[in-house]
Amino acid sequence: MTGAIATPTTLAFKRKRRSFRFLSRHLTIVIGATLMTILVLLSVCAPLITPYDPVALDLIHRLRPPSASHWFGTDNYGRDIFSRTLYGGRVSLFVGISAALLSALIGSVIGLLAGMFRWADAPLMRVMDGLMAIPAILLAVGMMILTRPGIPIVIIAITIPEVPRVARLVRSVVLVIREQVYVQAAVAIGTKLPRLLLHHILPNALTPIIVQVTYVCASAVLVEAYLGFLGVGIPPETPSWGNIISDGRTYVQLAIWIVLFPGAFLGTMVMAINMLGDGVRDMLDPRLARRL
Amino acid sequence: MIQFVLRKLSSTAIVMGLVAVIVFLLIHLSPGDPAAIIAGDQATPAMIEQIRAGLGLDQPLIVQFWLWLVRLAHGDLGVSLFSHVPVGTLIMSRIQPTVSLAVATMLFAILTAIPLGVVAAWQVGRWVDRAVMALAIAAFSFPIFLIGYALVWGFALKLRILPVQGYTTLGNGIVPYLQHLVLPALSLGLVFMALLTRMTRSTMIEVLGEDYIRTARAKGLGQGAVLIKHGLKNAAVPLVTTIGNGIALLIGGVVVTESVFSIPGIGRLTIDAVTQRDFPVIQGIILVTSFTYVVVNLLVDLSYRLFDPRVRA
Amino acid sequence: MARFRLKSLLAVAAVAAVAAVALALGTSPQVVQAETVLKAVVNSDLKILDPTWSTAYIVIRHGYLVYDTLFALNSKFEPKPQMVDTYSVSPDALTYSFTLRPGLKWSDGTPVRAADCVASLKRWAKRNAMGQHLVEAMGGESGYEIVDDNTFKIKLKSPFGLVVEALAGAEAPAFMMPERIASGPINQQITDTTGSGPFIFKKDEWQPGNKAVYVKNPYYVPRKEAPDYLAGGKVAKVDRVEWLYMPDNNTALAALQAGEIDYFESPPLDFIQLMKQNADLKVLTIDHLGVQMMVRPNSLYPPFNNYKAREALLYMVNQNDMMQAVVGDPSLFMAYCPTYFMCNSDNQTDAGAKPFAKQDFAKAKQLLAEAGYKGEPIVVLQPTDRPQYAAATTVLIDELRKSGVNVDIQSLDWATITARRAKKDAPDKGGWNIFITSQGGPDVASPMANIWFNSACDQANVGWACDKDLVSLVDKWASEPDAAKRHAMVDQIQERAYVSVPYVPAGQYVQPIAFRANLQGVLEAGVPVYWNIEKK
Amino acid sequence: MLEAAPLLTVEGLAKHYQLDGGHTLKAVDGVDLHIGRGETLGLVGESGCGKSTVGKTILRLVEPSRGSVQLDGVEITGLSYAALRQQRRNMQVIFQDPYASLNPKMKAGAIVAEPFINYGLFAPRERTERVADLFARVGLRPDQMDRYPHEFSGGQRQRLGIARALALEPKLVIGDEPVSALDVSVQAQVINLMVRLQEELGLSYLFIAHDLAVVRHISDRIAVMYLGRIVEMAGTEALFETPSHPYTRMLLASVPSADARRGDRRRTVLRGEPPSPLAPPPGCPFHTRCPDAMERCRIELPKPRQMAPGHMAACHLIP
Repeated sequence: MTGAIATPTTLAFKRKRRSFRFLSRHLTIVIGATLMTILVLLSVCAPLITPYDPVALDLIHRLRPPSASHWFGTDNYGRDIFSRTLYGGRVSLFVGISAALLSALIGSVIGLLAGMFRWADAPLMRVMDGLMAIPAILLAVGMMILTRPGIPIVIIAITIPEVPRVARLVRSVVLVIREQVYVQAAVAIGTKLPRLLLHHILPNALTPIIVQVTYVCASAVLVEAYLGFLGVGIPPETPSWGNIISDGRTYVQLAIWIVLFPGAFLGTMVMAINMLGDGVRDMLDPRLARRL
Repeated sequence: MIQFVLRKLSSTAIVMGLVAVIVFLLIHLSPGDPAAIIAGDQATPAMIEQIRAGLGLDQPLIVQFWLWLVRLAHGDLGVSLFSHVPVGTLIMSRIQPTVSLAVATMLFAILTAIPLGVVAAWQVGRWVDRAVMALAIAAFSFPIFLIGYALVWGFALKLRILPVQGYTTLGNGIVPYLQHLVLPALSLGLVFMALLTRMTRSTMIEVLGEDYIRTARAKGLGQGAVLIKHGLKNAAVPLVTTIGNGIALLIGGVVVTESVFSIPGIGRLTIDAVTQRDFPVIQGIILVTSFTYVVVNLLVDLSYRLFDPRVRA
Repeated sequence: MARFRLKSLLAVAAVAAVAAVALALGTSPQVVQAETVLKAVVNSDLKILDPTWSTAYIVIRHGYLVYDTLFALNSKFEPKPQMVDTYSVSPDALTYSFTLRPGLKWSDGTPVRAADCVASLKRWAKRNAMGQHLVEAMGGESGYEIVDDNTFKIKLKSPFGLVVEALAGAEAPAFMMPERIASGPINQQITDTTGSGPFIFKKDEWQPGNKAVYVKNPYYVPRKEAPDYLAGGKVAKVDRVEWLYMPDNNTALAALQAGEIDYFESPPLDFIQLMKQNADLKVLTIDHLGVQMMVRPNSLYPPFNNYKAREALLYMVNQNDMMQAVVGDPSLFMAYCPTYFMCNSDNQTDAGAKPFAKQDFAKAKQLLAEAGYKGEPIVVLQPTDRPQYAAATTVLIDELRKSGVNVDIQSLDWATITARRAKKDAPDKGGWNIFITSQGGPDVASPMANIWFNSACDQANVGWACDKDLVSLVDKWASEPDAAKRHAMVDQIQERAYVSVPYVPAGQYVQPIAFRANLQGVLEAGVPVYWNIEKK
Repeated sequence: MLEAAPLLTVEGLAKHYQLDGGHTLKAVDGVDLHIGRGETLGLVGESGCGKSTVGKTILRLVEPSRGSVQLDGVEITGLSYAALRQQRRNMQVIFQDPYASLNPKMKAGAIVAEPFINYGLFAPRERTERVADLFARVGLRPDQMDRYPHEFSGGQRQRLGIARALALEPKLVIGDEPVSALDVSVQAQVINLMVRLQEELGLSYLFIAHDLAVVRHISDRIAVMYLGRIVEMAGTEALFETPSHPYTRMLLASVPSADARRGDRRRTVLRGEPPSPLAPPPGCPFHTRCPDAMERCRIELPKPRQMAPGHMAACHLIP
């Protein structure tokens, strides 16, 4: 990428290829971001767009297929699936983003401590191993029966199993970064620990953390659905994609639209977040970018 | 090597101890009451109280924990509060379906992901690569149960070539055994296929950029031979890591898959036990699955040394 | 090393390819089995083998397979002798004498003795409401008298009109088991499943959480009469019954459609129409009485400690709406059934049901205000893992809100609800105000057997309904030996009940079963029973 | 020079690493040296001989296992971290790799200003002026302060590194192969810059390198390291004129000098690979490669001997 000597033809060729690569690399982000923006806007503006109250019962019009009055049909209580799907998106997204940020925050702190301080490394990582050894869904199920179900508990239940993953990643990145010469150089010029962590270690660990956060967000949206499926998710009166699908799973053969639409929204959203994560990784991680 | 294994095992013991305590507290602090469930929907409080005393659930938590530990030290996981079947027996009777499903899933994932990943790496940036990557992203963006329902609808209800649900033991013949595994392994395996494909691809791209591969190519080795011989060998370490880390994900996925396909495995046993607060069973399962996770990751650690002697823990 | 690994990888790939081909070719039907197997999906998992321990329906159904009863109800709900050959009642109606059918054997081949039956009755009575009344009337267990191996007597100290009805109880029947098993401590579950029923439980093939297996009992001696409801000859016509537990209804449904199972005990009610249209399947209502859904308030705490607040519930609850949500298919529920004692039963009456006739939120609001309700949060227990209760609760919440109630929804799994509803704590301190449950018809149809109707205050079931007058009315009813007089007393009981409102009947519906069209002889016996079924 | 107390005195410095399986890696094994004020000591040796570790242990970027380091009369080895941080102002380091030694997420100006921030020196505005001064001093334009390191060339980056090292006005600067990663044409510029700065600021240098030719230009004295020990130390002229240790002679012979330019000489003379520091040979560690090795060399470790004032060597051949 440095201005090496090149003949005009190869230069032109390279430039052409680079711009093509640039575009195609951005394509992932562009598609991801577009899909995500649409879904987020739909969810955020749900009260403005949706024609029905997402929890209002209409028992006369149960299990109606999609029509002009109910675009996505109705469920077994006659509730409007379109309204529920959009409102559900708010809950699912809120859960996903909260879990991602929370696990990134806690995981980063733990990973940073474990990576920087030998005395903290073994105990912290053993606890992380312990948490990782319990399958995430089981842990979440355990959490859910422990207290009264609610959105905060779901977020915590999803966050806890993700924390070790973030912590491990951050630790491994920190282990590499702290051996970097520029960190030694910072020590040599008398940099104190807080500044060292904040200005030298953290900024250089940020790219993998950001990418990881998007993946955690995607997986959190999915796990919410799994918890709903297993009957230990967000309380049924609050629509979330997981809940709507879970409510409708009995009716797959009779009223496929109950699971089809929220399912499609859910899958598309997870896919969009993943694409965004991939795109950000490819763009920010020069090591990979150089190869692509 | 022996030292390494011993050290790993001792830290494993610590992890297991932690897991045991977490599990015990988690379950016992939960508000559900197994006695109430055993008694049935129409039971009176007096009847529930009688049953609770009969099960020893009226004793203080510490006493219950101590008794559990003592029995555990004798290798006794206790008996189910409901069926009175020993937990060990219960788990053993459920292991075969789960292991079959897990192995089938992993085989499917590995056998499809490696070729896909290699091809994508070889064709990096071209349409083949794009198609593979799009497939990979889509495959782990949809919940397992939706994929499962779709597969059942297509292959079992419409085409009628595979069973809807259930599990048969190998004793009933290899063909029915495999037939019952295809759809579950497919729905669970897609996620892993996607993960492994991405991992294989990125590792292969990295490896292909290295000097010795260029040299090998320059020496005129056939392209396929270069890719497979040098590339895969070097890609083995990250792949094995992914598989090791995937075990926890796999166990989680198994719970959902077994529920969708009605496979009598560990996953369904777990959900049943949790929703009914069958404490001894839950404790037993979590210990066993955590143990499996730890052992698999120990094996993964050991296999690093096999694949790549340079790696030191 | 790399080459070796590659080879084994290729070998695995090759095996997989061969397997795939074999799969594609191997879609031929499974090996023809010599014995006939009936595969049934049951509504819950059989985890407990002791029918005196649990009143869960699945345990009772297990009981009907492996045990027999002294009496059994016929389709007119009349108790008919089953294991009993003949019986007589003394003129003062205080001594009942029973003689067993000759030649009855336990599944281990030993003969059935009167002593076994008395031991079984003692065990049953310790856990059964009707049984306890019986023992009370006998003045203690000394009222049993074993005359000889085939004969025993029940001697009452005070009149009790329902002796034979109690022994024939359909929902929690008195199952007969050998004395050595029945006389074990009541606090310990029995583990020996020896009985004298038409099937034998295969304990070695039992997988709790997955399946239970039953085979024909070679020692069973059926009655000569044709089967009629639970009475008559119970002839096992398949060699083997396999009970499968499938938590996912959608999977069970697909399995039935694909012919992987033969019998589905509780298909989702919304699918009944779909199944009726499928020529491969048959849908049958075996229990015409059905199930009653109930709204249960907690009588200990405000506002429902005031009868006016409970009366308000009568103006809120609309059975048709409830049933729309729970059942959907209008052919399976009654739009309006104002009796506490099940429509289509002997005790059906609409006495006192006036407040229940029309939904009136304004009236409900007014009654709540009269009861002193000022908008405090009302704790509603909503199950997350019982779809039918959840559906009804969703409607109830809607109705409460429309009556101006400040609803505090506590979404909990069923395990937690069963524990929580037993707590007498205040609603804001871990207790509760209202929840929804249901109960099978035969028990509800009797004012005495219905444990939710029992208004014995502290002694009553959770919710602690409290109405001494109602209790004494029911007691009088139970001790009346004359059936016609008893019948006339029901109106009085229900009128009182609509004033004190122990609970609100929220609808009555039936749960049909579905099975493959090649099954014949499926009985309409109220509960799913597996005798008389043939697989063609 | 010898009369005045030296700026830096190192005695018996050692760094041992405990490895898996009970092995000990003696990266540095008993090094004595001193550097006077304004003096430059060159430290040379093949890669892996421990010369970089000597530099890092002096700075305590790596904790020494044993030995004493005195800077301007202050014992460095026992200092608490807070006290050590104060001493860091007096000794600075220039790293080998100009690409790795600059934080890629910080702007050039911030990198050079960081020492001021660390010690709370100057008001923010004055800092910028100081940084601009430093930029000018090392031959960079002040308008480059807003650039990121990857926007600089290798030589420019090394100038940044030097500017950062000089910000605190240290007495001693340790150059850890500061030019070996640079193009030959740039090497000379950087060395000249370092010489000029030494003259302007009165710095002392410990100049670590594997290239004798580079060291010769800048050093007053030179120490030669082999397998964690100093085998010969002398004034630059004395070392080049009368090398005493066979290893020094071997190193010198490998330098393609102007008067002895015979193509393949380098290969033939610097024969063999240095032995693994994990399993150093007994006796004189150099005996495995020494053309003049005797029986005694295989058994006994030679002690350093004084040959002339300021010239010592550790070899049994020296009487």
